[in-house]
Amino acid sequence: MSQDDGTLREPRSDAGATDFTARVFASGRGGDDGGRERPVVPRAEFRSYYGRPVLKPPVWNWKIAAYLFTGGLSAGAALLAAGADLTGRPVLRRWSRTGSSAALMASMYLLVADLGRPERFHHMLRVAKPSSPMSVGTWILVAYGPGNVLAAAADVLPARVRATLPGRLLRLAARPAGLASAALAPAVASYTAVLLSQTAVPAWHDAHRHLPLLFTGSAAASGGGLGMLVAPVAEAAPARRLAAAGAAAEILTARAIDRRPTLEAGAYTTGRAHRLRRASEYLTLGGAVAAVTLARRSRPVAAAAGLALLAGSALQRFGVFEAGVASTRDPAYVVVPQRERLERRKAAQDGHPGPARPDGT
Amino acid sequence: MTNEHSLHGPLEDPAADAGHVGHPPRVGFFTDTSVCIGCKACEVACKTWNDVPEDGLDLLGMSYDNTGMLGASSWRHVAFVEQERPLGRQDPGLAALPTGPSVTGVQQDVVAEGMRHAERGGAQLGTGPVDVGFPSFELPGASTGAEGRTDFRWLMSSDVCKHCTHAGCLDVCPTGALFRTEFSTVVVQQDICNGCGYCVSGCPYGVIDRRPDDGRAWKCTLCYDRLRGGLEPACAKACPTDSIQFGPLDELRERADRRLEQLHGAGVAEARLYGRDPEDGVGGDGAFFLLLDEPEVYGLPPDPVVPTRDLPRMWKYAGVAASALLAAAAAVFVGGGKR
Amino acid sequence: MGVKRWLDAWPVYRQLTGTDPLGRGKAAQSARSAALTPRTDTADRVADSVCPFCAVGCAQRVYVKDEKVVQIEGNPDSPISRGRLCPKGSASKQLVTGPQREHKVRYRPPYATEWQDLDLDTAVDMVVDRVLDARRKGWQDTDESGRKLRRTMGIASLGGATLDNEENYLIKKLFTALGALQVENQARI
Amino acid sequence: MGSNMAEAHPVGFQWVMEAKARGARVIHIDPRFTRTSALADQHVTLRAGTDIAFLGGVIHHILSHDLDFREYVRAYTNASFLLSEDFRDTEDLDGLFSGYDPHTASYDSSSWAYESVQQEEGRPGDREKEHSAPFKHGASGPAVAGGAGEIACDPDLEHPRCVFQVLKRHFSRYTPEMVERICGVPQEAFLEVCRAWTANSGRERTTALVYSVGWTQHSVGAQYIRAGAIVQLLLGNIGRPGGGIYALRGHASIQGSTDIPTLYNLLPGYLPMPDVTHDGLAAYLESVAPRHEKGFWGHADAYTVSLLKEYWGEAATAENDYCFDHMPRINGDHGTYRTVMDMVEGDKVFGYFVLGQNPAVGSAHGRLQRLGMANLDWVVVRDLTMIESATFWKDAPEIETGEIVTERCRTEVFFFPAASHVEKSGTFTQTQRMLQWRDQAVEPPGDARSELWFFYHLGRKLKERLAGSTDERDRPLLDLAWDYRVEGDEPDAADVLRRINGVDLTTGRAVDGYTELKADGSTACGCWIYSGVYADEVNQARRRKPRFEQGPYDAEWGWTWPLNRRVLYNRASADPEGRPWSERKALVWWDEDKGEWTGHDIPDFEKDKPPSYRPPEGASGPEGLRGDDAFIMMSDGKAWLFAPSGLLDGPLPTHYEPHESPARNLLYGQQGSPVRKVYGRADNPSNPSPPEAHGEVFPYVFTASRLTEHHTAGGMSRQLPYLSELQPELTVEVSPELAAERGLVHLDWAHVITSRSAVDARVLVTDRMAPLRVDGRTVHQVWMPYHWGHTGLVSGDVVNDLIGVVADPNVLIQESKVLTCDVRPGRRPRGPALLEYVREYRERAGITPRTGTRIATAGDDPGPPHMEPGPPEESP
Repeated sequence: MSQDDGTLREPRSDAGATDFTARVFASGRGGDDGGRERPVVPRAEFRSYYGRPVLKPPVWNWKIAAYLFTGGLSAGAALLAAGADLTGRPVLRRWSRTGSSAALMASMYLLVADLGRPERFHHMLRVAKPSSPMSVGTWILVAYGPGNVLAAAADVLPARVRATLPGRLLRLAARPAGLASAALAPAVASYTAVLLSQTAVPAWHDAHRHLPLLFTGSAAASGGGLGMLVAPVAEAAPARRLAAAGAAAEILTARAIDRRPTLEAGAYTTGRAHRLRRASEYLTLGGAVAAVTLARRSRPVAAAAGLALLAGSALQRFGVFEAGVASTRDPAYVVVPQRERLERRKAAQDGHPGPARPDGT
Repeated sequence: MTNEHSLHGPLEDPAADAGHVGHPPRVGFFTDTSVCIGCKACEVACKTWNDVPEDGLDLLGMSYDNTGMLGASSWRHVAFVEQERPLGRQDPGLAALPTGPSVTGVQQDVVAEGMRHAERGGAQLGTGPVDVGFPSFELPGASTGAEGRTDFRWLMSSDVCKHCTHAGCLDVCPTGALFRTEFSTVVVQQDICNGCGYCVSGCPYGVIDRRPDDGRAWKCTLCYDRLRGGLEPACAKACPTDSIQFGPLDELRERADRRLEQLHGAGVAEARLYGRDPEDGVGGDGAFFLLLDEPEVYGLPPDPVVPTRDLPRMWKYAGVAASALLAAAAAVFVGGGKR
Repeated sequence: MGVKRWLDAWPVYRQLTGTDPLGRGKAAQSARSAALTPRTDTADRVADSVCPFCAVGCAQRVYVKDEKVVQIEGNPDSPISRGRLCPKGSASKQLVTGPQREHKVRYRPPYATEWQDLDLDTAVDMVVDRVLDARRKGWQDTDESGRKLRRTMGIASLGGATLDNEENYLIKKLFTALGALQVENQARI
Repeated sequence: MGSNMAEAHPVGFQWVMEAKARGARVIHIDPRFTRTSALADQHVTLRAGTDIAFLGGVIHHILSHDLDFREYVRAYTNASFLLSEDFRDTEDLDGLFSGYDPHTASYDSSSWAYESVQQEEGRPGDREKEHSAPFKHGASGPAVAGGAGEIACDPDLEHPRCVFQVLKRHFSRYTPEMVERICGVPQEAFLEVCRAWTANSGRERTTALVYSVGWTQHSVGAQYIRAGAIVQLLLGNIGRPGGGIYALRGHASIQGSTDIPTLYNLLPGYLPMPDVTHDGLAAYLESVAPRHEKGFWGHADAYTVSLLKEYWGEAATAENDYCFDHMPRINGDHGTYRTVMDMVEGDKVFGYFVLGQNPAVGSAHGRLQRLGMANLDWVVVRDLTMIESATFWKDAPEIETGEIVTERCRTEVFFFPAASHVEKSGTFTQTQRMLQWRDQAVEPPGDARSELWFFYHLGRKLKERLAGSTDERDRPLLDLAWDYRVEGDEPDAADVLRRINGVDLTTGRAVDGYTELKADGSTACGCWIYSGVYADEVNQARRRKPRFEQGPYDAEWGWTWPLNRRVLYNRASADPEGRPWSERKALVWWDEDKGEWTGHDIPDFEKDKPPSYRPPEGASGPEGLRGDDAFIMMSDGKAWLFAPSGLLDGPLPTHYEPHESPARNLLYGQQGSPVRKVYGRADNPSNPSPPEAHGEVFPYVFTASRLTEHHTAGGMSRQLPYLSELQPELTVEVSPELAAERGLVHLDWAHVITSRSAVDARVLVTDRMAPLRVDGRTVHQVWMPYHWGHTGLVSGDVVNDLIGVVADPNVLIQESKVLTCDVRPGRRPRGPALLEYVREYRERAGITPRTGTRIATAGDDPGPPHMEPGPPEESP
């Protein structure tokens, strides 16, 4: 990203002014870096209000990043459980169902706990707003949750309850419930991408094409990873394949995000987001390679690979979350792209070819 | 009731689009910063009427601005910008004085450096205390022997929630706490808000924020209660020089156009309207401004777009990704046999 | 009927049946919002007043409910201020109702390290004693050439620019009768 | 000039913005670029304390280019009057006028008189300066004996001794070059102001001049205003719509507390306080309103007797001079600074009432104030909140330095909570003389009470305590009319206002105006200029007819003294024949058919006196005013370009350097005002100024003022969260150039030092401050707001601690708008080290209590240093 000083200048009376009001620096913008290192390479100069952010960084904390992971995990595991159910893999089914449900419970906790007023969580059910991914997600979860929990409950029923009428009914309902849940799982895995994208957060919004695939890939990788962790090698082949496919999607999409020629991509490739996502890539890649190789034979390797995939997925979510936060803390991510867009529009109006936006938006 | 521009683009009647029948005309603010004296009466009048708490006793060094930003506890914010530039035909009285180089850039840099290390990059301003601290390094350019300065202007501008035609905060709110009123304004209902925080990230202007101790999201209501009683919002009423004008949006737009023309005629070529255009990324603002410099100089985004604009596309991508996941899940069981 | 009312209170139902299918306006309005009015509407009375800070003399309206000031804002009728107020004037309500106000008489005896409480009436009586004492101690009947002074230099007073004309009038009148000359205010500062 | 209207009077500034929107040109002349400058068309940076040089330059420009409004000047000013042959100007005496005595540092003004007028015998001597001028003359009635008679004049304004020519000569050296060298204002900027001012004055246009305490708080403050008045008179901008001189005052009722004074030298309505020379009512009246003078001061006997009747009621009779002798007499400076010094010295003042004021922070030389209060028997503080002036005994900065020790501080302190403005009814008088009544909204909380309650009951109890006393000195108190109507235990403010308005004692009805007052004891009136506020038994100050429902002068909103006239001297808006100078600028005019004055405003003139009226031989007072004597309060009916009497520091404004200045006076040998009031004492040291040596130790010009977000000493703002958060810390504003010179960093600490003290503040380095070139030398200016003290939500050092006490001799207002200082990076020393630090500075600058007290610097006889009596020559 190199920006000629002049292009950001406005015309009118400002010609010749040197009061750039903030500078973007090549690195070290993350607030968590602690050190007060002197900024080094000026990357672009733009004007701002005392370097103050234009946007409010998300008020969400780690719980939402964690939910991105647990929600994806629950969805991936629910799909795996349904497949296992249909293909007669009882251990994989049982633990995937249980894992999916546990992840769902964790998700519920994380979502409610992150609210400013947790006791009002049920206000989410007041409206059904198509314009709000969170509202859509709420209703998806409302549809997804009962079947998911029902199926898991059927699998963990104590023996003496199984025999009772309700127990029998429950077991009867388990498959349809599990299948219904699985049918909604892709929505659970992907809506969170829209949730993040439909914000003014530059890094999230700018990545709105890629985030869904990143998230579903990550969900698949973590779901597969969970399957490898909990199921015997013999039953885990679909899990390994799901993990491998998901990991591939996750890694490739993550790379695609990094390679976008936009300024916002910088939020993913610098600072803490970068470090988290690099670690994620190592873990996911390692897990995936193991999944298609040694994990087919070795239970310990399978378990380790499963853990690596889970960790890789989680770190990817935290990395994406961090990138979004970082892109709101620095006004450059808001001002520079918008200014460029204006310049292009103005140039188009004036009939001159302006600086082209590399990604064509 | 919905139409093709329900989510973005020009929308004639937002209140009707939101289901209000027989509603009053759309109202808003026109803030003419060319007559703002930076007195901050708007900030205090707003806080007084709305019982907004004090949000930090920190010296910020942003000229006379010690509020810094809009936030959960600052619904009006007066920006102060010192610049080495001329303002129309104003004579700042520096000609022929034994001046050295300007420090307006240094002033910006010192504060910006403080911002980098402050909570949320300084975006906590307006919501809670932010300590910019003391300057920590040798200042660049403090005494470089450049030419003496001869130009100066001091810009002041009272910022407020824009009450967008397409409001990012309102669109994403999952509880309906944020809603469009019969006046086409955007208001958080405090009896509903559960503090999910989505609106904070949905706003392309960085206006709305969550109060840490209270847990709910807060912003300007355009004095919804006063409007319902036929009263003018507190800030506009207090504004000594009528920099903040309240009224039906159509009238305000006409007035703003006339004022712009007048200023251009008077040689203030740098005057421009911000948020006036119904064709812009948020469908035009209910609270718009006459500025004397680029918006980012006042801390405003130069070309904000409501995130909802891309909503259908985003769901499309999500659908593709979801389908791919479903297909992959099916494939891993179907292919490869039972191993 | 109960179900109907319950349903009507549910915005989703209103979305489905009303004019606001997207749930961004009418359907999402809460009962509280639908009944909202400005608090000035419910004031018991409104007093015409004037801002106590600078000398522009901006007109204020003071809204009172249950003997408490609930709002102070500009009076648009005023030809001076046209209803506008500066930040200080806009903070008048906080000035009047804020916790910074002292409500009790405080007394610090000589050499004491802390305030004490004192009954208002007692305090005024004590001031009477001290006024008479200081007046006596600083009394001058004549100057060195025998011209009449009939005054006391033992008592001084400072203040008045923030007070009412009527108050200044009584202050000047009383001190003049006491023979106390050194009555001053901000006008000389 | 001398006003930061947008910041100090934001709501008033709406009218400036409105005028600007209608095409008016706004010029702001001020040492720094403020929020007012930001909205002005032109800002002129000027060195603090040089406004008279600037205005003198404008006068020179007007006169040397014949740009004055000649018909106006000839008709309504004393331009044509001839001066006595004895008069000598500053041009003749190197900066002094005739009559100067360096030993007393005062003038004998007898040579300043008009030619044909025999001035009273000279009144030389130090005592003259000991008095605030209004003591002699009220607001506008300085004596010109025989002013009602014919005064020798030259209508062609060409006689070398006519005021016009004297004026021309006096300002002949105030050229643009000189303005640039003194004020640091580049010639082009200065000439731009001259052009705008003169082009926008005349028949068709008017220019308004606004000032505030930026003009008054100087050792030559009264002359600043005189200089502004001369410009406005020469350009015909007085008494006309859109013209005038606006004194923007800073407190809700500071105008009222001057009209109905809580000031030592005045009685209500600008009647002087009796002086030791007045051994009876007749002598007093002769000095207030000498016979054979024109104007409405001619009825001062009626105003005075009516006041005495209001004070002492039944006891006041013609036989006992209406109890005139009940009044104490003044015989010197009894101003607040004198009093505080007496407190410090001990055994002079024993008790102190502090009423809605915070001298520990808000008065110049805060240290002196606090040390004074710590040396009293008792202090009564009445305020809304606990302020620094009530808590000095436990948390003054002097506790830290060891100068006040709580356990050894004997002062007994009473704190009474006060009622707020909504908890009592009464009137404030705003800056344009308008009284506005406030209705009580709620009862005050707890022990909080109004001042009215407190003083009424204090008076009542004092009278009860002394009942039966036969001591002559108690007589005034026992006779005092103290029978105001009381509701519950609260005195009725409306009743007090009605008595201020005045009552016809024969009918018991309120009088309708001061013209009804009598000198025979048949009327009682508390303040003659307020007479009419209760006309028709109606509280006129309570009127609130909406502006939408009345004309442009809004006559039915509140009530303006005198007699609800909104523009003073508005007779001058018409020409001598009574026709408006122009249709565009019509305000009042003579209606020939009806035989009366009429117009948009209430005419400030006798309604039925035709323009052609000429008084009969020997007439005086109002009857002596001609039909074209527009200035009806003046003893000769004319506006004074030249003040033949009434001022202690010269008949014409003259540029003198401030008491503390970095520059030598370029115009005269006389450096500062030759009659300024200095208090040479160890605890009030001065920084040296030329021709004294070592001025370089305090090289910078210092000035202080307000911010919009706070109010004066902070008692009503630093305690409020909504205001404190807007300006949370004390700052010092410096230019980039000074920052570079002293190594000051934006937002870091620095401290400012004078010979009195040093204070800490955070630095704001800003382009709004700019250096000036003064006579080839660069001069830096430093600015601080003065709102902070050590209590409240936000606290900081007391800026007034930097300021010493030097005063204008006319009005005894301190010079706090300009002094010299040094600025250094980092924090100041704390505790006793602070005293040592400041002492070292004094030593380096060679400062002794004598520094700055040898005030005569022109002529051969410099005179002695003007020291306070007392222990000599020791460092504080």
